[in-house]
Amino acid sequence: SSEQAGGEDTSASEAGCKSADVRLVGQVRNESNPYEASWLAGGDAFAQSVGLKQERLTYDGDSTKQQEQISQLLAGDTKCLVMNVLPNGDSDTPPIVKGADQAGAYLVTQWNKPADLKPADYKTWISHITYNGVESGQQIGDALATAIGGTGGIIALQGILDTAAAKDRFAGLEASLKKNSGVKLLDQQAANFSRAEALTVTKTLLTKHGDNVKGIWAANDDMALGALEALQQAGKAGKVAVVGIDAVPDAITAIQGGKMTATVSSDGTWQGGIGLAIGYCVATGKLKVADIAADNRAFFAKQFLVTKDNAADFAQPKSNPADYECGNVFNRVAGPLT
Amino acid sequence: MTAEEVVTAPRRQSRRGASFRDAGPPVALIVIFGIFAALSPQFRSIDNVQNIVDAAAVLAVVTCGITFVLMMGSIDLSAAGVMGASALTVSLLVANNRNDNDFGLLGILVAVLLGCAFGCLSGLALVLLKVPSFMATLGVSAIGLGVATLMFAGVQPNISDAMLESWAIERFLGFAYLTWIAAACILVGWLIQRYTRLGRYAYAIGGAEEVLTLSGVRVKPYKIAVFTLAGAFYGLGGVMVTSQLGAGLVQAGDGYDFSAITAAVVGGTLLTGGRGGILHSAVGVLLVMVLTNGLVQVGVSPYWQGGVEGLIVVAAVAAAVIPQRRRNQVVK
Amino acid sequence: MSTPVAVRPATEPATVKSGPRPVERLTGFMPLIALVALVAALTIADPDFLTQRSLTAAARTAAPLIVLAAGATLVVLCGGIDLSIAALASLSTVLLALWLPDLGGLATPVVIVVAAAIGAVQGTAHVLLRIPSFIVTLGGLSILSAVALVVSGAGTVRVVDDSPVKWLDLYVAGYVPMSFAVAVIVVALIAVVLKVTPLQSWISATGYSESAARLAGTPVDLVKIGAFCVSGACAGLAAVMLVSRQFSGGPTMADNLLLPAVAAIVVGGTAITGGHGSVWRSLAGALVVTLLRVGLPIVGVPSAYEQILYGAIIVVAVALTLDRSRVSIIK
Amino acid sequence: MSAVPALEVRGLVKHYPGVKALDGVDLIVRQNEVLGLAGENGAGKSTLLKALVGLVAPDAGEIYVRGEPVKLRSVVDAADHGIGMVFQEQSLVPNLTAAENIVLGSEGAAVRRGIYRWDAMRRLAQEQLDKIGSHIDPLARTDTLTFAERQMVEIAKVLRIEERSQHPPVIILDEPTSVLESKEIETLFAQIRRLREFASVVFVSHRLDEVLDVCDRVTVLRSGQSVGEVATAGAVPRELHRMMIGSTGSDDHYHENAAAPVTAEQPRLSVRGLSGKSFHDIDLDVAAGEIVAIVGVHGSGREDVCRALFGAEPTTAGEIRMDGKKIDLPNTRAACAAGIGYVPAERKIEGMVGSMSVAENMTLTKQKARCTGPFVAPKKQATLVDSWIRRLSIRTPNRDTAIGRLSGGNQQKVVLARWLVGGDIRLLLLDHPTRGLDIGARSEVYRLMRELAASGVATVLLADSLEEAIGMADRILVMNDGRVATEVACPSGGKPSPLDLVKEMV
Ligand SMILES: Nc1ncnc2c1ncn2[C@@H]1O[C@H](COP(=O)(O)OP(=O)(O)OP(=O)(O)O)[C@@H](O)[C@H]1O
Ligand SMILES: Nc1ncnc2c1ncn2[C@@H]1O[C@H](COP(=O)(O)OP(=O)(O)OP(=O)(O)O)[C@@H](O)[C@H]1O
Ligand SMILES: [Mg+2]
Ligand SMILES: [Mg+2]
Repeated sequence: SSEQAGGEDTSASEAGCKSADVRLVGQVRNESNPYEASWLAGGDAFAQSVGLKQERLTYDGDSTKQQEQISQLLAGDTKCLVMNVLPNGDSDTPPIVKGADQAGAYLVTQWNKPADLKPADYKTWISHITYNGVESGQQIGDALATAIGGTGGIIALQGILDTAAAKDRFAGLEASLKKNSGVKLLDQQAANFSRAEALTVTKTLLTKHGDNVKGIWAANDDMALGALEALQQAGKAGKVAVVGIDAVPDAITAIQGGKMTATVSSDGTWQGGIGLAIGYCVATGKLKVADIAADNRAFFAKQFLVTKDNAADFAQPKSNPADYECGNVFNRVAGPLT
Repeated sequence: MTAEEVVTAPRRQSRRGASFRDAGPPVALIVIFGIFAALSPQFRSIDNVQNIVDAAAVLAVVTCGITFVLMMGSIDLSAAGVMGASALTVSLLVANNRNDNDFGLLGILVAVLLGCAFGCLSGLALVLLKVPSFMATLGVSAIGLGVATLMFAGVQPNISDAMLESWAIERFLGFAYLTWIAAACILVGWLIQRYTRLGRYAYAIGGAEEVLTLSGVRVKPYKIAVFTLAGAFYGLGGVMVTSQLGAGLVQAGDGYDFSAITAAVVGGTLLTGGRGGILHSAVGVLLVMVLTNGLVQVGVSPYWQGGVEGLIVVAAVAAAVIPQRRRNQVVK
Repeated sequence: MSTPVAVRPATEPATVKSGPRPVERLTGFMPLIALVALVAALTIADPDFLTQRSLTAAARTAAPLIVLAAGATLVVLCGGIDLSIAALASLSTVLLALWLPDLGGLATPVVIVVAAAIGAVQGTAHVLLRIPSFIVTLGGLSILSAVALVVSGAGTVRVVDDSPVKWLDLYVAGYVPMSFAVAVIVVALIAVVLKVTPLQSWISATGYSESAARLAGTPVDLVKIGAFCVSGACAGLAAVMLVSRQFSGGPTMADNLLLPAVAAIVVGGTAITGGHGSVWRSLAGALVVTLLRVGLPIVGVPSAYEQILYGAIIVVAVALTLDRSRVSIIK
Repeated sequence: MSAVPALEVRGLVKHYPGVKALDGVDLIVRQNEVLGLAGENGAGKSTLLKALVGLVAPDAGEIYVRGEPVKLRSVVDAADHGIGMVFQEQSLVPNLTAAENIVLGSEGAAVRRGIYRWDAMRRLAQEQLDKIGSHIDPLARTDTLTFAERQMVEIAKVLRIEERSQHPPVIILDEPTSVLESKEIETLFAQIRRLREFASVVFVSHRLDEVLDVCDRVTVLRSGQSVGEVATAGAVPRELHRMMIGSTGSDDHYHENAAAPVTAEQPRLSVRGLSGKSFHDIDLDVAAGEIVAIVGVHGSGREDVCRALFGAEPTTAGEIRMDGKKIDLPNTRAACAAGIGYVPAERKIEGMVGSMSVAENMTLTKQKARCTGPFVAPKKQATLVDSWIRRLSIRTPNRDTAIGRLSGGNQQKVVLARWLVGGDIRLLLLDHPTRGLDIGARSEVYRLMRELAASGVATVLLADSLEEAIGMADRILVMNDGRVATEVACPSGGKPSPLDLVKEMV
């Protein structure tokens, strides 16, 4: 037996592909939630701006299906392949990276990766983009503390327990709790980033802790919106502060309407476009991987705390073509991944 | 013959109505409720009991539907897809932020009918293509999710229909309207099961399908009708979830398929068909909800909750079957 | 003691000839035909699909699913169902990832044995407590998931040195992925063992008519426990394949393979009610399901339509492959 | 009697894979007569009758109802023409009430627009049950009824045809008596005679005396063809028998000449104080080579005793010894290992695995007989199975045919053969082993039992009828309400009369 049948010689030629030869692939979990839908829309917008089409792949939040799609994709023509991938979990990143590296496909990953896996060690894994979950968890934690006047009980709705995003954000909350010693974490439950689960869990926690609950910290906006419904059904709408993360349109509306306190923007439209843009620039030779600053190979993107004051600015997600010019692709770097 | 009478007389009493072998699940419910009540004062508060019952509403409706299918000895995994499609449909037809529709009740009706249509599709696949229901409904679920995704088209539809929103919020005698809707569904389900040919035939199909054919009953239309009926319940379930969440979610029905089957089986409905029924399932739903709620109330770590729940479900079913154990009994 | 019984010879000797009829043969090949038809359809949709690299990738992709489905097929043949396979595989990936650093190459067999033992425990619970396998394994699913979550610390366990499982990523004869080869060997092994021993009879009898089997002295309980045990072992092996592919173990890594595995069994034409079917059928079924999972999006079907197509095709595939002559009532 | 026959069949043909079940049958059922149908197992009786109620589509031939040619596509079709049938295998829905089963398929006033009217239903059902003088509670769930009670429900059900068709009905009874006791059989016959006033009846039974008793005329089928017709007035079973199989059976139906005297000094099976749920304090000895019959009315618990001896029913007290050695029977495996064999009464559910082949069913228990080491040896199996197919003259296309496709009698032979192929059987528990068997097959089973006894096998027999018990047994145990009431010696030459036994039974 011999190793690696499929692979041809894959020393990634940084020589430029023709723009028309570039194949753009965006892969997210599904098309049935607003965040990922906006991601794919952003990807489409970018592809259109360079006269191409984005191939959309979705894997239903199913890790194995994601791997299966990637390996099938890499078994095809990979010469000018650019992938902007949202790995389902940390553990899904290494095989994707290794596969792309072997096949010489240009890869940008977002959100999830194990800490010790670094783009800098690979030739065609150009960049990893994420938001600082600890920071966002802390920011909304602080905003929540302020909203309830610095003292009182809160409950926390966690995301899918085995994801880095859920863990980081919760770590941020814990940091915030340390700072705001008046705030007490009454309870924390997993609601798996799901609106429906958040609804039931919140209702239960509300009966458990009654009027002691002054605030609800949710690890994403979907759960925050579920919590809002629960409050409404419990007749407590407006009496309990709610914060989330992601800045999905409904959450912005809720903030504008005063129902929600704060969220943190993670710009799905931009993410969908920028991953492809970076890959496209490298594939067409306008950018050289070697030239990319080490800090830009794995970075936190800028995020903003959204409150009632600035919510209007985030109401309409817009993609700005200027962001995608090869000189500007790293404009939103907030700092290297730590 | 006197001997025969002597022997058979004592058995007569248990022939009609519920026998004591059906008592397992209610007893388990009471025991588990008692344990949680003893462990946690919040658990036994009126508020929490209301909360448990309210939280059970959607599951109860979905379980009503699935019970009829299980009674026939078939299985139905289409709830997730059908509910997703119906949730999107209703949220796009009542007043919402995506379009100018405002059909109110009519929209709800259409969503329920869509559920019927999907159910009918499962039934047709089973009856005409002879695809086992496990697969037919799994396929229909995928189709439902696909249809829902198409309708979703990237933007979350939020409802602003006053009536639909009020279902989840307004209360009557302490329970949300949704809970009363669920109660009505259980009542209707029970009436169907007991007083209609459809319900009795569903039960009979689970007992001995081939015999019905021998007796000149055409089984196929009833099978399709049962799946259609189940689809209607799922459709309504999707509407109820939409009311609760204030938005039409493709994932509205996530997990309801297996929870509903669990609830039905825990309540004493056999997966092989021919036994159990709506009231059994209602008990099963309460049991499952008491468990989920109770585990949160007594503060079991979120990491362990699923596991503890699984363990208790198995233990409850095991305890419930003890009185009916026989040496040569078939358990599948 | 021996009992010579000399009954009067029959006036007309029984006609004795054997062998299945052509129609029966054809139904046996239906899963294969469905597979070929699917490949053809995908190739028509996207001619690039029919390349050696692409097929190799598909085979490699299908391997864990084949193994999972093959094991669970035995349980289905006995008339039960095993819903815990995917959760057990997830737990096994975590255990393997945790044990690899200490045990090295020994970790693989140890994990498979542990998984087999867990399967056997579930089988025993099913048999002794007399609860439907659906419920036992549904409970098992939640319990195993919880254990996996706790053991892994609710996170991915990276495998830094994956050399002990690296062999699964090699290629036999240059083209056949090792994991696929292993999967086929497992299927062949199960099939042959069943065929040449009384096990086949025992399993079918248990699946078709448990009470008759029991009254014929068939070791029904042992057969069932054995089936669950093999199912568990297969879940363990599938986990090894997943770890070799993912370089890590995760508490939910294989969870989504449950329904595809059951789908593979049914698409293969095995009767979900038990009694009739084979692991070979599940092999073909697993390939069909894999092609549907990866093929549809790769040839460019949009997500929403992909789901609709998946649903429709899988129903049609089952309609084609199911051998109805053996199953009188379809539930 | 009008000239037009109620029902006429001409040249009906039906092929099944490997068999020609019907090979041009002709049959005439006149109005207001009871027609008997006789024939060996597998002669095609059930197939013919199923064709008459639209369950089997014939390949050729015509059916005329009151002179009109008809195509019967379904049971409903047949019912509309006034033809109804009680099936050989019980066909009630176990989890429905008796009342529902009785009206199933023709609910009439009991269901209006799909809505049940339980009162009307109970009344309808009660009417039917009253007709046959049964005291079954119409709202009892069918699975709580005994086998015989269920048979009565079936008959009550078929009598619904009376209400349903405006023409004089044709009622077909396929072996209705095989599971009934004599008193119930009498009730049934009274019904049949009542029916004759306004209907025609087709009656199938393997008990030729019954056939001659109740029928006006008998048509004999052989290998799917009608081979003759006998007016019952003055006919004797012997004659009928001759027509069925082409030769007169021997006088010695129970092969009493072959009965070997029991000589063993130590009992093969010795049971002391065995108690279980429905039987108490049973003492039972069976010597090697001895046949002991247990008789009793329904619910006497004899069946459960048998199952307990096979480890299929829990016991609460008592001990069981085989050849003097105490044995434990926690499950059926242990019983098989101890050389005990059991032929259950409900063949279809418990006796055989319907879709498995004859060969597999035959070797299911004694796997060793077809294996070399742990492996199945196909050659060995083929030789073994074929030899037994020949020895018991089992009618089957080949050994790989699914057993479900054989006629009842042949199925029973395969089930019996299962215990013999190992050659190590020491005790056979036979629960109604001849239920549904034709007279020839029965005789063969009796001969087989004798030969097994002669070779030292101990047998416990729950006989189909008292005559059978008396004919076959060396000793008879009478059970009553779960206890052994008495024991009657039954040696060759000194047989007790059925009446003596009946006295003890009630
Ligand atoms: N569904 C079937 N498929 C194949 N062969 C069948 C089927 N039904 C009956 N046969 C065959 O047709 C023949 C006639 O069977 P049938 O049941 O009519 O006999 P019978 O006279 O009723 O016998 P018995 O007295 O044992 O009930 C038998 O050889 C049987 O094996
Ligand atoms: N005293 C009793 N109390 C309750 N149930 C009983 C009693 N005696 C018997 N039974 C039940 O009645 C059923 C019939 O008993 P069983 O079949 O052993 O009688 P049998 O004499 O074999 O009747 P048959 O002549 O019909 O074969 C069994 O299921 C048994 O459990
Ligand atoms: Mg017959
Ligand atoms: Mg009996």
